[in-house]
Amino acid sequence: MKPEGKKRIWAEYQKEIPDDHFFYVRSCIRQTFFAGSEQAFLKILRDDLGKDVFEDPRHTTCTGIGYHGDVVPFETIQTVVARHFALATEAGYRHIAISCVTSFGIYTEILETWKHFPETLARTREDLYKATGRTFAVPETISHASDIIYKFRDEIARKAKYNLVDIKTGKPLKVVEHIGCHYSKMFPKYGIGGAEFPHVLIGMIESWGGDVIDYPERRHCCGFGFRQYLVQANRGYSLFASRKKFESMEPYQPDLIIANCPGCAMFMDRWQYTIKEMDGITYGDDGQGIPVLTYEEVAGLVLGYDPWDMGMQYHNVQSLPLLARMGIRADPARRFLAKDGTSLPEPANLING
Amino acid sequence: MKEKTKHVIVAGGGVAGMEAAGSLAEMGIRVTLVEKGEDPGGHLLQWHALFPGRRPAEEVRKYLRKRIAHENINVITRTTVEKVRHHGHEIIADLSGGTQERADALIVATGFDLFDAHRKEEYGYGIYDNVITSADLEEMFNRKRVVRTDGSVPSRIGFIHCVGSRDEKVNNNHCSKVCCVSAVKQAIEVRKLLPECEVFCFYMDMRMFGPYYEELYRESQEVHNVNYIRGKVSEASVNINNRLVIKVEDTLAGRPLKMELDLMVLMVGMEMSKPGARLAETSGLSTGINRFLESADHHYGSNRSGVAGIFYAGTCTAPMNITDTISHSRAAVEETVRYLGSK
Amino acid sequence: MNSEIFIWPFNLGLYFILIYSVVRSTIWFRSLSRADKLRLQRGFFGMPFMQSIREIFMESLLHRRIFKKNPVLGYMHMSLAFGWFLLIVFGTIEADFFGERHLNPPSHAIFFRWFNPEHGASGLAAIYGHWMDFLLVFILSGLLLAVVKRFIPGMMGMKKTTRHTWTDRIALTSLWLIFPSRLLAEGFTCGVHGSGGFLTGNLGAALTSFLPAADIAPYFWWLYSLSLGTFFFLLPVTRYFHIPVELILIFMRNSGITTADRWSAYSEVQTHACSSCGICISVCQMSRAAGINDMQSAYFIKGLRNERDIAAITANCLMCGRCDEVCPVGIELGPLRLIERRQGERPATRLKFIDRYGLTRRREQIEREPTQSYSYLVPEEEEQADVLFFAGCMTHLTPSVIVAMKKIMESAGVMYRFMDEEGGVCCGRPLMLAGRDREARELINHNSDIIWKSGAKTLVTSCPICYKVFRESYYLEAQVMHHSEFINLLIEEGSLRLGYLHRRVVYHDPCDLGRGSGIYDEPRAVISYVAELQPVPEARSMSLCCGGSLGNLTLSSEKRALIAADAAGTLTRSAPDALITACPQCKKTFAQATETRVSDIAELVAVALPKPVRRTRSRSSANTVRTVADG
Amino acid sequence: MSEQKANRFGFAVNRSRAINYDTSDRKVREYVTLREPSFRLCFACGGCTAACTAGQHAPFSLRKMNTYIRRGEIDTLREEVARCMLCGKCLLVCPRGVNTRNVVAMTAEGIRKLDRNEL
Repeated sequence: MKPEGKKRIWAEYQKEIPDDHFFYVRSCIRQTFFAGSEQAFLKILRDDLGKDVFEDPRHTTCTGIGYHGDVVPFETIQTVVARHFALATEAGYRHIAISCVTSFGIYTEILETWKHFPETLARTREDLYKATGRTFAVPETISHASDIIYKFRDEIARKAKYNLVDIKTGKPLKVVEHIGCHYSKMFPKYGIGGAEFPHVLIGMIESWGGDVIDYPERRHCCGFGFRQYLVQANRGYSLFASRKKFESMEPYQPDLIIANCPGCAMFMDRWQYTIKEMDGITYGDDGQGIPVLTYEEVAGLVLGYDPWDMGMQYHNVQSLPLLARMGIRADPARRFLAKDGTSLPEPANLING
Repeated sequence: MKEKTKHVIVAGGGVAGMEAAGSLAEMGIRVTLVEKGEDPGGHLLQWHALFPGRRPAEEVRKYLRKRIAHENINVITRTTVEKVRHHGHEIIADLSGGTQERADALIVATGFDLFDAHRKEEYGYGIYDNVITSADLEEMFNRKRVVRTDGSVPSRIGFIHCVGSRDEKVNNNHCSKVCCVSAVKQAIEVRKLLPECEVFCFYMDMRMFGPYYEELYRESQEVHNVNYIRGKVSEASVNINNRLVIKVEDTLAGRPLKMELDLMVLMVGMEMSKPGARLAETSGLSTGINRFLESADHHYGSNRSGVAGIFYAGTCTAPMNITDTISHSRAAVEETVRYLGSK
Repeated sequence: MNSEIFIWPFNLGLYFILIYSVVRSTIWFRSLSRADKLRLQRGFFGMPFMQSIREIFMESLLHRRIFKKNPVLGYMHMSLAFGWFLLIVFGTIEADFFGERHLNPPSHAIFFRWFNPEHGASGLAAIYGHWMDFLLVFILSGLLLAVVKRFIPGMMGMKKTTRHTWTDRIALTSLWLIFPSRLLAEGFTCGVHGSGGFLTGNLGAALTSFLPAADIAPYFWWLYSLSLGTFFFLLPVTRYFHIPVELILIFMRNSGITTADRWSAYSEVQTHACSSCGICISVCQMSRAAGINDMQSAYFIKGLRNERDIAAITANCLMCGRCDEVCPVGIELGPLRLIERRQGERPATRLKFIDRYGLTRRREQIEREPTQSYSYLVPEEEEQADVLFFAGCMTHLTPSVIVAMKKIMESAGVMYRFMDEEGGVCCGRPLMLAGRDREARELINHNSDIIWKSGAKTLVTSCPICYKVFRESYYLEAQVMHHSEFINLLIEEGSLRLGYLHRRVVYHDPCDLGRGSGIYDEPRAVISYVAELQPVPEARSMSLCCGGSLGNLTLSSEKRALIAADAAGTLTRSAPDALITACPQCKKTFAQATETRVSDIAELVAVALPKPVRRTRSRSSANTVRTVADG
Repeated sequence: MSEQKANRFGFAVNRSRAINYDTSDRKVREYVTLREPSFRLCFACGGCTAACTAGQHAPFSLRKMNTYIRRGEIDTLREEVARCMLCGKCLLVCPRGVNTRNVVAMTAEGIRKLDRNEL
């Protein structure tokens, strides 16, 4: 491997990420399964970095899952996204920060469509106006939330309480990065580092002391694939895709997987449970799984956030061994306790649990 | 009064330029041969052996060197022709470095550039060890040592055809013609050098257009046991043993195929050379959709530029093998001499 | 006197070979199928027995077939076999007649001179002695030829001979030594006693004049006995075992036993009856045209006999049948090879006798539990026709033959159905040639179904490969006809009006049509009707294979081309206008091998059809055709 | 066991469609190449398949079969090879002189030997 070769490519694929004043749009999957991650993102930006992030409670799903599931037509989704832009315009924001990679892909697809087919933009304006009476300005930039963390990765590193390092051996943790397909495979120029060698997560991992694993199936889809997952009979495809990735990364004995897409994080976590239940196979040492973390969770851990506050106890593959390796002391007694002291439900059959 | 000796500038000192210069000089015409490199010879300088007979490239280099060792030829190296314009019947060429050269005619023989394999990011050239280009492999042949970066001997080599050719993703729809037969030739050479090494060619079509090319292809299968898999490699990665893992569709089986390789050779195609493209732009020479120089007529005027006194020779007009380049170059000389006589 | 020790090597050898032959014959007899046992029993008490005696006399002793092929070679074999036979017969008579006792043990006849050294000095005995000496000369002359043949095979008109194993060599040496040692033993003994015929007496006298004959003689008697004993002991493990086995073979064959389609005691008898004479090598086209000299029937049989791994040899044969035609012992070489192909591949290690029967059992088991290979074939709809035309796979690659056949049948007003017009199912013979009869049976059943349902009375095929299998392996009501037979029938019936083409043509007998099915005359009749048929060398039963044969699985296209070129060269030596064949496979193969125009018989006939009369033409053109046709 | 669990989940893990050249069994290819060297010469023109008698009735392609032999797809081959009728038409069509019938015969033989652990 020649690092200078990758640097060459990364230099070619850089995008403009604004410094401040973001209009934040949430992710359906992330706010359902990783609600703590979005919370952590907002906290990091607002509290640790002192940025202005605006959320409008009236913003909705982008309908991307419906769109890729063939139930929402393109005209509809354009109008829904235009409404988001209208909300941003009304609030005076020109930079969109997107939590979800599916949404991010939808936004890039729509913006590119408008660029090449201005008549669709005109039509969308008309549709939106007829439906809601709103108008909008096309945003100046769109960033995925991971782009923003990437931009401030060194700042976060400077404030780090923990690093992606095994405190016992002093060796960097071996980290698998997984980029959502819709982040840059459709339009490489919208992704940091392009499509073949995206830099967005690698940049974070390296800044925070970890070692990135480049394994053969690195580019492969997690298996979500919308239709593959949504139709139960097709889930075997979805599961197979994840398994292919696990088998490919297994020889490297990774300490954790970081994903920038909510769907990927969910599937790579949940499918480890399913594979263990179906075939009794796990991909870590001694029957352990490989923890799958969102980049917000990793950034939060680096900054010293409490993993239980970020909801990491609700992953199928638990991170206790990983936390121990990083030297993070998470109070086991608080793991399933709410802030008010009441007990939270405790999931069964957790891996590494 | 004795007629003034005619003077022709040849832009580019590769195969086409050298042949043109030699032919012109033989006819008593004064030639200025402008070459961008240290020495004339062009891409042929790197080549070890030539298809289809696998003769040493040095034999052809020797021929060309002899061709330009003529009192009528003045070779200017480390120089390019930047712009050409007419001044009456005279042609004025601006050379890099600021000098000017005046002549009665000019032959453009700026040749081709090899496709920059970095642009096919998915193959990992310059990123993964043991991904090399066909030109790199030729250098290895020159040293008679085909090895991996760690010095070990490869046990399986894959040749990836059409890298930078027939691929709209890199803006090249044209076929570079010679890469197929080059791959066959190199595959045979690998098998001869490393008899234990398995060799695979990943191709979309095998375009064996020249005499004895198809025979060479057959020989590679029959005698040298070279394997051919029809399919375009989509991506390459490395595994924990630092072996390359490639993905391709075996289109004949209709199934995806995964294979580990010790060494991956990218058969890089031909593109319009950068100095050639610059010259075309500054001097108003038209180029085609393949970005090569567009000749005045596709069938019977492939040496004519459409501008009086400017002629084309060789691969600045389209990908060609050496045989065709030399023929094309001689034809360019014929056109030039006819033009000089008519003035 | 009879207790001389030197006779024991001979005695032991003789008793060994007699007991061995009886035991072996019994084993073979026991392992025959019930039907074959019955045949043999019936044959023993009927005409076949007499036929066999005659054949043994004509072939095993006189070697008539070899004589026909090559008189010198025939003489060599005859002198050794017939001569030795006579020597034994007359020796026994001599011993019984002139000896002190009647009904002597064999050794007494063999070593008669030793026991009766004074005998034959005068009278009838002396004349008899001359006769015995004459027989010895007769044998020795054959032996001389054998030695010459061994070292200079070309002198006997043999291009190739088989290679000998080391046991063969020892046996050969002992065989060669028998008669010279007898000559010298008798010579010395006669010399001492002043007896003997014109040869032994004179030789003895000459030798005794300068040698201590009385001391030397016993050594030669020992050598004589040892040679005989060694030969008898080695007989079962050498090629010379064919001498006694051939007798059994002749009985079996004359009793009506055939090779059939699986390994049996009869197959085994045949493998042991092969004398490795090498005639099959000489006629093999793979040898003479393609330089392949290690797969001919002699080697195949030898491999079978010695239970070697002969998979490569078994597969590498054109199955043209030329060697079957010339085999002097009459071994069914083609069927034996097919049996071996049916056995499938066998392990590289040497097979035990018992394992071979194990393989047969396994095959039987597979037959009991058949697996379907062609279950994808859908039975076709019933369609009635009087005449069915089956072009066959190969004819579909020679569409000109199909076009010609259509024209001919339409011209003759034949109401026919083209059975495989849309591409049919293979006839099954190619599978059978590869030893896969079970699979072939599936195809045969499929095609039979169509033919039966059609109610056709005649099935015409333009492919000899299909023809052979239709005739031999299909159970049909319809009469199977090769298109050459059918065209001949149409001509004879008068339903086909043909012109005469002024062309000189030669005809090539396709293997499966000629040798394979015995159809030689019909194609010739058809061709002679429309053109001038010229003779060719190696015609009819010795016709050359085109080289394209499906019988060979492993032959490379280069070697096939060599065979085709050689055969085409022989056929077109007279520079004919066209080379006519009656097989699409031969046509395609020859077309690549010769500059001469190659046509199927149907194409030739189609050209001779009267041109269709066009309305625009004047009537006279139609008249011309008629005139030509009449002429 | 996997089947029962699959029922509980309502789906099972799909099998890979990809040919993994590094794990496939190429013994049959070696067997065929050694015994019928002309096998190498196939350049997948499909002439054999177009002419094929069996191919008119069943999804049988010698051209594909050659590819399967080369890639070591034994399970697919086992089914495919049985469909051939050995009629030999392909032999007359092949532009590269591949001894196609023997390729089929040797493949069938190779598979039988493989199944008996003799390869």
